[in-house]
Amino acid sequence: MTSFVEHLPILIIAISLFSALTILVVGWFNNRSCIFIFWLTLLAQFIMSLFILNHVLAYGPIHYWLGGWKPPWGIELVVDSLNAYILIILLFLSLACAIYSKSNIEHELPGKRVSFYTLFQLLIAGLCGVTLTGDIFNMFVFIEIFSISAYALIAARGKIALKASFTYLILGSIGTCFFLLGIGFLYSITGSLNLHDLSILLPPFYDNKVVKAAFVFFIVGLSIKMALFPFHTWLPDAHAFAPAEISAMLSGIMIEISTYVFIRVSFSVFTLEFLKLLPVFDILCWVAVAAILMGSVMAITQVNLKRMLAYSSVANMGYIMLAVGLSLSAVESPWGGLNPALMHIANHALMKGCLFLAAGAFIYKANLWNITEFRGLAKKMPYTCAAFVIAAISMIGIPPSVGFVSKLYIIMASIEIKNYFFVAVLLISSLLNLAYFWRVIETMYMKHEEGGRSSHGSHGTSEEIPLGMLIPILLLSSLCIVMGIVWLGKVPIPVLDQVNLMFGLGKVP
Amino acid sequence: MTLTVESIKPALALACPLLAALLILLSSRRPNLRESWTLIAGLFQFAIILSMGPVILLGKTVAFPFLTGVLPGVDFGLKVDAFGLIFAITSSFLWILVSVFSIGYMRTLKEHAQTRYYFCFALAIFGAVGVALSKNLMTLFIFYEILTISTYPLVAHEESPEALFAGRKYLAYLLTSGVFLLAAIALDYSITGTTDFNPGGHLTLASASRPFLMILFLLFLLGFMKAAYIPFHSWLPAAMVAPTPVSALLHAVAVVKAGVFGVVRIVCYVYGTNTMQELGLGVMLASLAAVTMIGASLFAIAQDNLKKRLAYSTISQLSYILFGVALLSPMGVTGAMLHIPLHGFMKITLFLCAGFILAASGKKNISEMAGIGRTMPVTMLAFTIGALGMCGAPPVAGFISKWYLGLGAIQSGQMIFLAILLIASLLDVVYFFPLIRTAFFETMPSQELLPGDRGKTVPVFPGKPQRLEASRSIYFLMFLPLSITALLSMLFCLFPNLFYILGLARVAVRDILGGL
Amino acid sequence: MNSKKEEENVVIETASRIMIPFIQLFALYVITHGALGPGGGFQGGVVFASSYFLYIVVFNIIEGKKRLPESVYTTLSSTGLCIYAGVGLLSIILSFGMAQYLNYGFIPFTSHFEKNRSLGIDLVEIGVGITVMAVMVSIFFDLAGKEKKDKGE
Amino acid sequence: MTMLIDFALLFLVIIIAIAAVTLKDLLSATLLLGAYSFLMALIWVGMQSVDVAFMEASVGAGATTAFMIAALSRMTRWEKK
Amino acid sequence: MVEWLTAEISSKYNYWVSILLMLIGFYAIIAKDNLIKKIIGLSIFQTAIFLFYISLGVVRKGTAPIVSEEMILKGYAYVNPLPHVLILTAIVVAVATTAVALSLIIRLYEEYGTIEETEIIGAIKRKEADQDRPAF
Repeated sequence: MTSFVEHLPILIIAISLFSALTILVVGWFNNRSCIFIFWLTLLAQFIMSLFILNHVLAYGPIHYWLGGWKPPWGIELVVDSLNAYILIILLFLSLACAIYSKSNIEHELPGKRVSFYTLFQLLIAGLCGVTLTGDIFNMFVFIEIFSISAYALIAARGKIALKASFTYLILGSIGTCFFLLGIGFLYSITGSLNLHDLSILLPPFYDNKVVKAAFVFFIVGLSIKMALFPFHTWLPDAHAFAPAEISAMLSGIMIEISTYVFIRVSFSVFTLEFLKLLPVFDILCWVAVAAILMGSVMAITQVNLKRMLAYSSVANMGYIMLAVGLSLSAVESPWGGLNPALMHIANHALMKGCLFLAAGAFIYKANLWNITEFRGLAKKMPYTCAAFVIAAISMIGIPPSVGFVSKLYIIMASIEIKNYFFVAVLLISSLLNLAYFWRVIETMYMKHEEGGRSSHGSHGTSEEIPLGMLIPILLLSSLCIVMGIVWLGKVPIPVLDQVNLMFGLGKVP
Repeated sequence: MTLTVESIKPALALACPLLAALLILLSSRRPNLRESWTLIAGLFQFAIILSMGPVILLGKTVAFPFLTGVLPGVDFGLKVDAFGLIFAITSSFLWILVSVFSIGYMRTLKEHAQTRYYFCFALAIFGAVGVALSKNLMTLFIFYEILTISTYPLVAHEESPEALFAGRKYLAYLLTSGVFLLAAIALDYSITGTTDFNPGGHLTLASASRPFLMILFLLFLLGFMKAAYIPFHSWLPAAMVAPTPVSALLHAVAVVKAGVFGVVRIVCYVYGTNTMQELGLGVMLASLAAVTMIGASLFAIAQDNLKKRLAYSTISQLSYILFGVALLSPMGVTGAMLHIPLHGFMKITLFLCAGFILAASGKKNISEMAGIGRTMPVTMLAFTIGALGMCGAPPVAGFISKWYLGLGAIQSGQMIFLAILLIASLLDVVYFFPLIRTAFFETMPSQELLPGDRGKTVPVFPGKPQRLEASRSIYFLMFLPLSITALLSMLFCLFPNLFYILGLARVAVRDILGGL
Repeated sequence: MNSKKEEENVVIETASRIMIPFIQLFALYVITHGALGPGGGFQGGVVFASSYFLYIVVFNIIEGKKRLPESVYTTLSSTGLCIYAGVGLLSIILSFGMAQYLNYGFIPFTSHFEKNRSLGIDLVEIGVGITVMAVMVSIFFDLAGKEKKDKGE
Repeated sequence: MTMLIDFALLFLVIIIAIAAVTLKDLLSATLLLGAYSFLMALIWVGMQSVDVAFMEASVGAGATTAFMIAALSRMTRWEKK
Repeated sequence: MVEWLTAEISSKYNYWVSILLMLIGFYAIIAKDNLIKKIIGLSIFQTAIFLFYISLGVVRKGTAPIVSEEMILKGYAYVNPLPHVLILTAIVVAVATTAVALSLIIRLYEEYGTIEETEIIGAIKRKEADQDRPAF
């Protein structure tokens, strides 16, 4: 007997697909109603994800056998605390982007509304699928689904975005091919594709070269997908020239989902014992440090705001991977294990989502791309600029914002393993963040347009964006502060504790 | 040993400026309402904070935990002890006066972006009082950074390239220092598992190796760069481009005081005097303070711009506080603690005078101020009182703290420190005296064209001494606060226990060192 | 020139007219026998679509669009997927939440569990076939589309 | 014997792959890619995976080639350099 | 040595071929300037991986599946016809990717009049230099 909640994981994916098709068909008759279908679906999905989280916390993981076939033959959906947590972040950000997209898409891609929403919905279906599946091959398929939707969405704007999308397509395909190869290696050894099953079957073969090779393939493939430092070259242009809400999705959740896959594969398939055999995670830390520095420095040199944000995403992936890398050795309770990494995934989704949406708002209103063009913008768009400032401050890591909390935790983890170099890098990078974000804030607030000062005091010039776009931006930015305080107050930690417990990370209580 | 009373008062005290900030934003189009919010919040806050005084004097502490258990051993919470209350009283009281002054100043000069100004001002006070009431380093850090960020728009208020440059410099210095502070806090936490302020300190020689502790202290010191000791002081004079009430805020009330406050917290409540003594850090800190005291005074002599001169004076005076703490003797610490509010009152008098002179006559430089004592006698009198206090002359409050500092130097047994103190005081006289002489005893040049300062000067007719102070009714708003502070500076010398300050300092020292 | 070309095409046109029905028949065979032998919905769908490719290549894209307008293939593709996903949902609904998604055995086509299952699979294959056919054709139209419309006339 | 055919097919596949990559004429390269897919399908038949072979023959050799030719019909046929 | 090599090659020739094909495909992706060629390379690369998978299935028929007794006791029996199904899915994915890539190439060609990567980048750079802002 399965309870109602246990059907929800598949329903989340299925209604996403359904709504994609419905949007396509309805779009033929009335393309204004698409957005409402889209919203309703996302809202339903979001509510379902809340139910799932509740169920997982209360009764433990959900195992759902598709078609009633028992694993390892059938495909299984597994929802444990890690999935449920990621799923909520994913759907929340999607919801925010969806609300935002109504006005923005009408403005930016007026003729392509229907296909845009269809693809967007498919993207979400793919992301949900990756998150929920318990089968490694299924994961690959869903990765491809969301990647393909992403390629198309990035290219939606045409011109330079086409090139960016093509580069991403080539590199992304190579990445997923490597992932597929890794799966092949594992399959050749164990003959199973179920994640849980693999973790049971693998231990006898830990010193087998093929298993190690498979792991390396996974790392390389996923590094490309998550734009870890040497493989980040596709990211800046792709994120910079996609429509704003897609940029937010790409930076805020898509690369994080790849990180999730990495975490899942490393900890659920190759268990801790295997990871401790190889110095992979130590190397990963250093790569991540390089990513942090490189991303931040490159961000400083950018003139284009969205490209700057994209490089900042590279740096932030560095943070997340550094936290993942430290998760093996740092065990003390609040920052041990995967806590900082998972926290930063959520935090980065909030911050980057807000920043990209705000950047999109500037483009929407006045086609402003370059930082130098933002003079006096704070007068015209006070709310958007305020939200941008809050998110930027959060990126810099000023307390009590979310950025501060994750930075603090990563620092504490680095201190615990006595690697003061990482601490220094993290602190320096927050100064670098300051350098590139403050430039924007200063231009928006402190500099004036040519001919400028006379217009002081006259409030009539306010050119705020439509409410539909403003609300998600304000929501995300206020969450940057609220969540920061919530994290400090330790409220959502039980989820993370369960994750650590599941993977045997952190201190055994 | 100390009883803790749970109370919501600290939180209420913090809520006042925060609420005021929101209300200011909401009523941005109605200046009168907007500014009255500031004043109302200020009065409430001061009343709440002052009402905690008697409880604290009994040796209790008032605590308000609001977030427990994020890091084991670190609760984000507020705790009011004697020393914190001293700073809180100072900043909340001066907020009222500076606000009154601001209203006059900003309106006279018709400054732009006043809503932002008052909003950030309220946030800065929120930060400063938060620093004062913090229970542990972690909480302190949060408010410390809020303070940094919220004062940036004030420093760069003018939005001229020069102001922007100053703002950038300000941020670069202070946020870098924040980074050091965070590192230090994290390290401290990782070795001791707590960041609470204990009167005896929670770091001992047993917690880590000597070099580690010394490096940690260095990190802390770098972290509190707001204290503006000498190699890292240059942001402070640069920040002088800000409107004068802001300078007053930076120099007397919030920012720099938060810095020294932090250092005192570190020395007395994190390391503890014993550990400091054993590590020999006291002498190091004292030397640093001595160099700053004398060096900054020498710099000050060379300045012609009045505000710049006052800025260097601030740098020098702040180091008196560091110096007093570094002596690690009861008297010295008392002196240091007293100097925080007392210097605040005196320096704010000086700055308000400078601001009033600028607003009323448009004069910035000392060389232009010949004979200004005749057009603005009360202002210059107040200025003289403040200056005397800086030099440590008896009828003004500065005498009290210097007296204690001197006693502390003797108590610590090192006469060279006493000598340094005297030399520094002498230098204070050297840079303040010429100004007073110029103002009162030199006559105004017959033909004077006022510098076209920002196009907002009020014309002064040459040759005809005229009472500028009473010429416009709005000047009253500036004139009143500076008179009050000058008066209070005098009163503090006579009644040092006004606002419980001496009593609180005694309680604090008793907790730290076991009595005077 | 144009008339000549048309004359040349007569053989090809006739041949394709004959071939296309057979291709489509074969496609249907492949779709329905997916569960037993090689093939299945996807392959069948592709084969079915390839008959359209042939049609478009031999005649031209305008003719092709007349035969299969955009509204039709869009609807077809969604219908197919609705069948595919809907059967899965049906199994949940008709078993009142007892069975899992895609557990076709619970759909009461017949009284026999295993028969239900194979019928369900067939239904899914048909759905997939329709979708794939429609999607492939739409991709082909998109790729070969605009330019020819401009130049061909 | 089967092994020989296998070898021959594999050898051919490699040759065709190289040719597809190096040819300047994109249309020829595309057609060679179709041939490559088809040969690959043959190899897979030899490996008893008929299902996959069918798929590769219809999708890889059929649909992909058709798509690529359709796309090529709208742009240049020659690779520069 | 020679024997080892011949034994190695004759027993695992499928793998060698698939790796060779992967390299060929990879070469095309990386080194070729033409976008269509890149797509061709990608197709070859993907097909090579499928070959690799299918070979796994074949080899497993000849050799015993690697399953320890303990696992059989636990009830896990591993003879699995899965890889074929997997490759079916993977082929679908591959053709979808190719289709998207082709439509991108077409639009790039319409935009810039070329399908050589360096020329496209050059055009973008020129445009950016002209406008002093992204080519939008």
